[in-house]
Amino acid sequence: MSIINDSLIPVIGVVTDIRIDTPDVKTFRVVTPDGKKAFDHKPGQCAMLSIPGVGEAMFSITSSPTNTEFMEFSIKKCGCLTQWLHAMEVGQQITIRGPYGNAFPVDTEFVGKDMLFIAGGIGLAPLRSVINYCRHYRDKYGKIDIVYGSRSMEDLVDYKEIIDEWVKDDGIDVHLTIDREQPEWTGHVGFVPNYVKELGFDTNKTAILCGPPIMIKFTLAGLQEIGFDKTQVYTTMELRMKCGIGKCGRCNIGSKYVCKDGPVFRCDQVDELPDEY
Amino acid sequence: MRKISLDKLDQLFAEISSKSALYIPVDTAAGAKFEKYDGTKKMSDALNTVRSAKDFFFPQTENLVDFKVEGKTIEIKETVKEDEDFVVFGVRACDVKSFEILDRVFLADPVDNFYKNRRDHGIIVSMACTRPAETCFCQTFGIDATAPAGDIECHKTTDAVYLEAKTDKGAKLLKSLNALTEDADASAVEAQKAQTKEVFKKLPLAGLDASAFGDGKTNEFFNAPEWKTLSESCLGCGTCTFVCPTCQCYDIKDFNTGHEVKRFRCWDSCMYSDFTRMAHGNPRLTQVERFRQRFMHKLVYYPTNNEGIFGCVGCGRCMAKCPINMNIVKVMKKLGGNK
Amino acid sequence: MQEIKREDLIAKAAQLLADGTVDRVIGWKKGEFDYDVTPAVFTTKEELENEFVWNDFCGANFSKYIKKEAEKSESKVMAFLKPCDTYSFNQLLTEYKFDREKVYVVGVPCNGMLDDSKIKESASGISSVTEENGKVVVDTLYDGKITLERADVLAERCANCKSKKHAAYDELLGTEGEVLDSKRFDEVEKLEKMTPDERFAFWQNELSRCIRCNACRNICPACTCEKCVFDNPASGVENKAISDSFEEKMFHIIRAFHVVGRCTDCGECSRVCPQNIPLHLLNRKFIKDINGFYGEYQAGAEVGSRAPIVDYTKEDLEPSEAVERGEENA
Amino acid sequence: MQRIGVFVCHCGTNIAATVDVKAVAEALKSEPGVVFSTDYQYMCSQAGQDIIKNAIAEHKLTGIVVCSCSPRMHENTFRKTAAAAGLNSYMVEIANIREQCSWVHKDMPTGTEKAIILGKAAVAKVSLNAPLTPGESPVTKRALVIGGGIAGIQTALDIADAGFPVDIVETKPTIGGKMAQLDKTFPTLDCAACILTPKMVEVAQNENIRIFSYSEVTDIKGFVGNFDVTIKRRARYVKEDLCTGCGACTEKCPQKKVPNEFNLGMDNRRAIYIPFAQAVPKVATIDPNYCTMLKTGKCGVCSKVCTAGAIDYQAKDEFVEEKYGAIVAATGFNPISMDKFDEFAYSQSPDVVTSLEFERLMNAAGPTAGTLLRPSDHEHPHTIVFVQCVGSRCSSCAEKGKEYCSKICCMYTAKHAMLTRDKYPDTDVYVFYIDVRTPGKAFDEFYRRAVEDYGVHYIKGMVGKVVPEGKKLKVQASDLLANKQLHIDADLVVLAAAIEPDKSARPLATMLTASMDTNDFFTEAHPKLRPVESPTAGVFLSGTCQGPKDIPETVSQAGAAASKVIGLLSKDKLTGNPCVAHSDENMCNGCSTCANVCPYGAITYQDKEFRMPDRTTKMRRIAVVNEAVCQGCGCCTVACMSGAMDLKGFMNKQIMAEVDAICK
Amino acid sequence: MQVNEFKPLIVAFCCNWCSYAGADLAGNNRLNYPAEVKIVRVPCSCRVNPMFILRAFQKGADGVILCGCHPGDCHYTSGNYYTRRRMALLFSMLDYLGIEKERTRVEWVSAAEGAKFAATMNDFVEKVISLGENKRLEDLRCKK
Repeated sequence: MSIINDSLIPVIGVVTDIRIDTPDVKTFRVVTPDGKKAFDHKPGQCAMLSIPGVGEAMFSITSSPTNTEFMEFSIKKCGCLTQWLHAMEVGQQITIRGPYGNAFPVDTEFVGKDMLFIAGGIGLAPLRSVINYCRHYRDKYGKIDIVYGSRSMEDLVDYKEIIDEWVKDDGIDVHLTIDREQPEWTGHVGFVPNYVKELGFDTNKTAILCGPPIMIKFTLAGLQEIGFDKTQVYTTMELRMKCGIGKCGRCNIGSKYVCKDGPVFRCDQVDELPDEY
Repeated sequence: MRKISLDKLDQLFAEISSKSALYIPVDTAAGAKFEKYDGTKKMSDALNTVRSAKDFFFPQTENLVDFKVEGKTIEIKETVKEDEDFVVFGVRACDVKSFEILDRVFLADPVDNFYKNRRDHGIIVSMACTRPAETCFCQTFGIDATAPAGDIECHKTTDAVYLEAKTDKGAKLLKSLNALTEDADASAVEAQKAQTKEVFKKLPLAGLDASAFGDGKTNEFFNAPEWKTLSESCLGCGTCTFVCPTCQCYDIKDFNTGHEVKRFRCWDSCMYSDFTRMAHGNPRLTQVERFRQRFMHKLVYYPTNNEGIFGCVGCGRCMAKCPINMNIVKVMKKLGGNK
Repeated sequence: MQEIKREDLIAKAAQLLADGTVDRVIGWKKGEFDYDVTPAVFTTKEELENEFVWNDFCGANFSKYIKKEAEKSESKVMAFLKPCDTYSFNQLLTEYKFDREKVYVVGVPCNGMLDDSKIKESASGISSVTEENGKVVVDTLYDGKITLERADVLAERCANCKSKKHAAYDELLGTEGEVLDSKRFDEVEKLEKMTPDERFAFWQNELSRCIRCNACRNICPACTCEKCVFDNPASGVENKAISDSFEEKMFHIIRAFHVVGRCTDCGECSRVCPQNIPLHLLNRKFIKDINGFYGEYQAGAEVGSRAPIVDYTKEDLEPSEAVERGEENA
Repeated sequence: MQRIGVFVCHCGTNIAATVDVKAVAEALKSEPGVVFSTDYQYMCSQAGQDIIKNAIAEHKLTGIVVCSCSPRMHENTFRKTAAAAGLNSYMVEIANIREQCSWVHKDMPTGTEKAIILGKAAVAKVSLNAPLTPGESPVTKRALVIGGGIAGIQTALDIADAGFPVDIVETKPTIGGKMAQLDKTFPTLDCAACILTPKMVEVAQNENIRIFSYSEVTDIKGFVGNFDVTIKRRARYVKEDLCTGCGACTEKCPQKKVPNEFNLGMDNRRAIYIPFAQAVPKVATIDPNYCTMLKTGKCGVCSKVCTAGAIDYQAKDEFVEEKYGAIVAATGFNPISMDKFDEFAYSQSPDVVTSLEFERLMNAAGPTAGTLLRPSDHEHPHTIVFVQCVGSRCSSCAEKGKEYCSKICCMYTAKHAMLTRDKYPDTDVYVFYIDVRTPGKAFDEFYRRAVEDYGVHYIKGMVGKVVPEGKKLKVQASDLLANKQLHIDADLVVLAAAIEPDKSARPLATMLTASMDTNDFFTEAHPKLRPVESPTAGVFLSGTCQGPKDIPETVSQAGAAASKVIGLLSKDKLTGNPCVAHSDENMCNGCSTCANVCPYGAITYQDKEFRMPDRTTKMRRIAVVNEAVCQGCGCCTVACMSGAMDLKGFMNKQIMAEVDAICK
Repeated sequence: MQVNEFKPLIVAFCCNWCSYAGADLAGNNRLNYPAEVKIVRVPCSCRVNPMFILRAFQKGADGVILCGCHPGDCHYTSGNYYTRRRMALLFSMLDYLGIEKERTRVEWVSAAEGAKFAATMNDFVEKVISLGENKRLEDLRCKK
């Protein structure tokens, strides 16, 4: 008699810190009960988090792989599980398994490139891991531009880190925007796709897009308008997942499984997939 | 090749079941079904079992892990592996082939150890077909029902069962049965095979051709207008998926027993509306998309990811059991230009 | 063999399509073999002539399709309904499931439908099923022609047909039949006469085969919930798989309970069950109890009738008496 | 997820003696969601409540569980405590560890174990509670009284006196009802007209009261505080505002052979008539069934004699729509038909009369102008037999009579017997009875006077048969006490007919969605504690429509109903019970099963457009619960197959969570 | 002496107006009944969904009893009449499935019938004890 070890069986994670980012986004710091990082991952990869009896779901790991102490997850309250996660207090145990999915080609295609990160709302969560990875290995990449927008100032995820760290870095330009005017806001106002066009980047860049589908659609069109090719643009996707390992059969778009073959896709690859998303 | 006369078959079963669990197809009021041999059961002559043999390796539900939740802490109680070998006797070629199709999913990296554990412990004794039904179309997918393989391949004639080991595992088992069996030449088997092959040529679905489908054909079929009319009668039940030997989609759910949380895996069906439903929408909105997914998966996506191997073995179960008689053959004929 | 010929049905449908009364026809479409008939929507005479069938295997109840089609557009859809189908039809109307005006019902007399699984018990490698001199003739690959008595291969629900009379139609082909004095409760009584242990063993054996494919629910004319409680995670009783023998009982008890007073005893649940579970025996038990406890009631006999489960009298029997009465029958 | 606080009460030693309260508080601490748990001597005391209030503030509690006495005792107390601390008062659950635990179980381990489980169930429930806010609806400050008898009159007067407008709808041309037909009233023998007619006049003169006489209610929609009522004013062919009630028309009308219903057909009236002299409104009415002008177009005498020009042969039924906040049913009673009582020869002999007919025969305004004369030959009767319980207490003869006691017959029969003996001492009076029931103030004394002072022959026994023979009525009866058969030759037989609710009550109840019993009496909301209210909110019951009663009882019930109406109308807004049913429109399939079982008619249906997943739209029929009407029984939730219908405060999930916690 | 005395688990659904008050009265009068009886308060017996009853059995109950106002006395006028029909049909079905009929019961207990409540519970628990553990409607996963 022996115990079955399987990738479907999670390990225990302890929530050691909870940061309230926006009214509906919290960032959770997770380590194993002995205080270590649960597993290593690459930027863009995801993990399955669960509260037993409530459910299990896939979340992108928002902390950078270069952080060897813990993992972080920025989670927006939108369903049953996330509601429970939001109700957690520090010290609460959850279960975690992963890492799942492919990753951004940070050590191959991205090397030496100028990077343009474009995110909307909670879409910053999967990009934060890449951005911080790039910041950590700053010399491997060219100039970094970050365009990030949200509904309002309060809805900007990781605002503190952006202001305190990213903005201060050399060679990083952060362009923030919010959808509607606000008294305390002195920055840009307007939707992300338009802002990208306004900013008018030179096309010798690799762009990474993440946000609500409608934002992705229009920003991609905008990028193409200013001369980007789809092969230069990456995005990440999200579908209902159960196993995380390409077996349970529900997250496919055509023959590709988002959990295994994704979630990172180059936009020209997305075009090859049937229109099911 | 070894053989055993039909009247000694019970002794063979008794011998196998004395060492490990033995499952044989038996006739029940609800059709043939694999049941554990208990010394009295008689092997069914039915062409096939109502449910496929996939249950042996991928059961309808299985417990993955238990959690004990107390206050803020969680304790994980892992599932204990079953180490006992078991023998499944009388598996038809289509079902044998289905294991290969399931293997390509569950044994691909990362390996599914629940499945692998059962596969490692399961010995498949196949049974060649002699009287295929009108719903059989395994030959469409290149399956030779007269050579079903497995760990041991069997052929049943009017007076004997011929057994031939096809793997080391099979050889080992067959060797342990030497006292009951005798050496035999293959002539009777070959004659029967030839005869059966003639029958196969005459089957109504003999001409069914899958060559229109396969690797990389996604865009050819995905937007076909026929999906709408084909799916119109589909009730969205899971009968086809649950009797199918190759359908392997599953769901993972938690059940709170009151004292612990059991995380189990259970079969799921892409025909169900909640299969892909998320908190903020469902990419497969109507039965048209769900219906398309099932057949595209079998005929296009699976081959695309698996060197052209189709995800259907032509066992005909879905044809027999669909409440409204919509099935993969009708889909293939409508979309693939088969007549 | 059916009283009305396929040609007459096609002619009727074609006429209604031609004169604009309807623009779609729900009928049966031929399959690969003689017995695998599929419900389908026809819009032209050509389609009807090529693919429409009317034979001994047109058992499928169209309720789900009628509801779907009636919701689709403003125009009328025509449906061929057998007598038993019309009860389901009325029951759907009672529950306001669609607008009567959107459906044109052509009643078709039915001589009973055959059960292909019963035929397959006696014949393998079927190449055709025809009828000669009132007997069912099955041509097979292996044994040539096999002749079967019609009664032996008749579907259970047809052998115990409750009514040959249409409860609703706009137009009737052929002659009207009568409500029959069926023996449909015999099987229930047989079970009632068993000891509780025997009954438990019987049902344990039957229900343990359930694979929760939901075919019984999805075909059921009475199961028209927007979202079934068993599919709804918020309901608290959602269950998808049979993880424990309890769950199959829960599912089937509750499903039968949810159709109490609404089940017309069409028998579709048993027909479609891939595991041959006699689900109709659950429904019939409720129907028999209703008849016995509260007076005869046939769901769908008329539109707008009030089911006994949503009614009461002050003199109703007590639950304890209900169980006792079941015992007395034993 | 909630932040739950648990408060375990010792209730002195009531709980603490058999339940280890500290262990309970400790055990519940580890339940999911519980962030605070404590125990205290008396949770319901001010100090105990302060503990709760402080904990709510300090621990940001979103729900609390009090393990204490029955929720029937202090649920409201703790709800108020929670509200005072800013917590929604429906985020409170009580675990009943006194009445249902410490008081019924003896040993500490058992009691403690059960208390913990009950606490867990309450925690499980409260963690699924949602804040509830009672709904509010405005109140139309006008009442409708249906029926213009003494019950309706009294109710209307009391409501009007409190300053609220009231409308009375009466089917007859005049208000007054049965009491107007009575001669004297027991036990004081006041003249009925003398005490009733001033009230009728008061009604007519009260500015707050409108009388819709000769009218009926045809439709009622809406709910408590907001009824929309349609009243049909039947054409009386006389303009009410012009008619002076002079009576000239009723004297000149050539159609003289109309049975006078006021005198129960014992004399005739004209086709145009005023029911009786003190009628209110005192307005003539043309009976279209008998009026020659209306039937043939030839006559017009009344029009000619009417100096006020009030006659209008062209008049049509009119429909008035009016809004009301409350409705009082005061539809009254009628004696049952004697058709089925052939043994008493009612249909064979005019000298067999009902008690109500006897009232008219005794009444000065009656057919005999107050002299007691036999209807057949107008001779003075010398032997009168009264038969009680004709059709009452008929348990074995339910097909012709009533199972209940009509309550008033004993007393009015004693009155009749006494009055007869008083006026005509030469008359022999026999009363046959099953029991004499006189449980009222001065009732038994009254009855005894009849027997002892007035020499009425009370005989315990039933009359078997009455046979008219010549001028006599042969009465065959049995004297149960003497155990012998009696044969009496009577001149007049008076039947104390059972009373039954007026026929209009049943359709009215349907319109009101008010419930009735099998005898068609309106059902009260609670037989003891809410006797003047219908279970249907906003509907009140006055008088005999609720059950047999005499005048003083009727009047006091009428007053009680009025005070309930006043209480309702004096509110500007109604606050409902928030624990009401609610239908999830996304799941509802519009099958109407729920409406079939709702005792309050609180569920209606509407067609609503839904966006479908495939981006099309679909019209779907969905149930809508009127929260102002729903009383929260939850019957609909079980009738609902899809689970769309749920009951706030007792949701499916909550009850299942309780069950789960108990079975853990 | 029996070492492992069988302690059944009984779920009692009581309507708020009559039976729950009746149970309270039993408490007021200190009338003992077994602690195995756990009461769930519902507004009316008609609130009890057959699913609740099955759920109780699933989670380990050995008996389920429903208490409501006497027919005719329902606080909501007619709720218990519907309960009566529903439960008559449900219990008959459970019996048909071979599930011991003594495990389920409906009893009408008024607010004044504290004694009846206690007596009913004593009797019911006794019956269930004589039946033993619920095996026919059990969910093995929920067994400890």
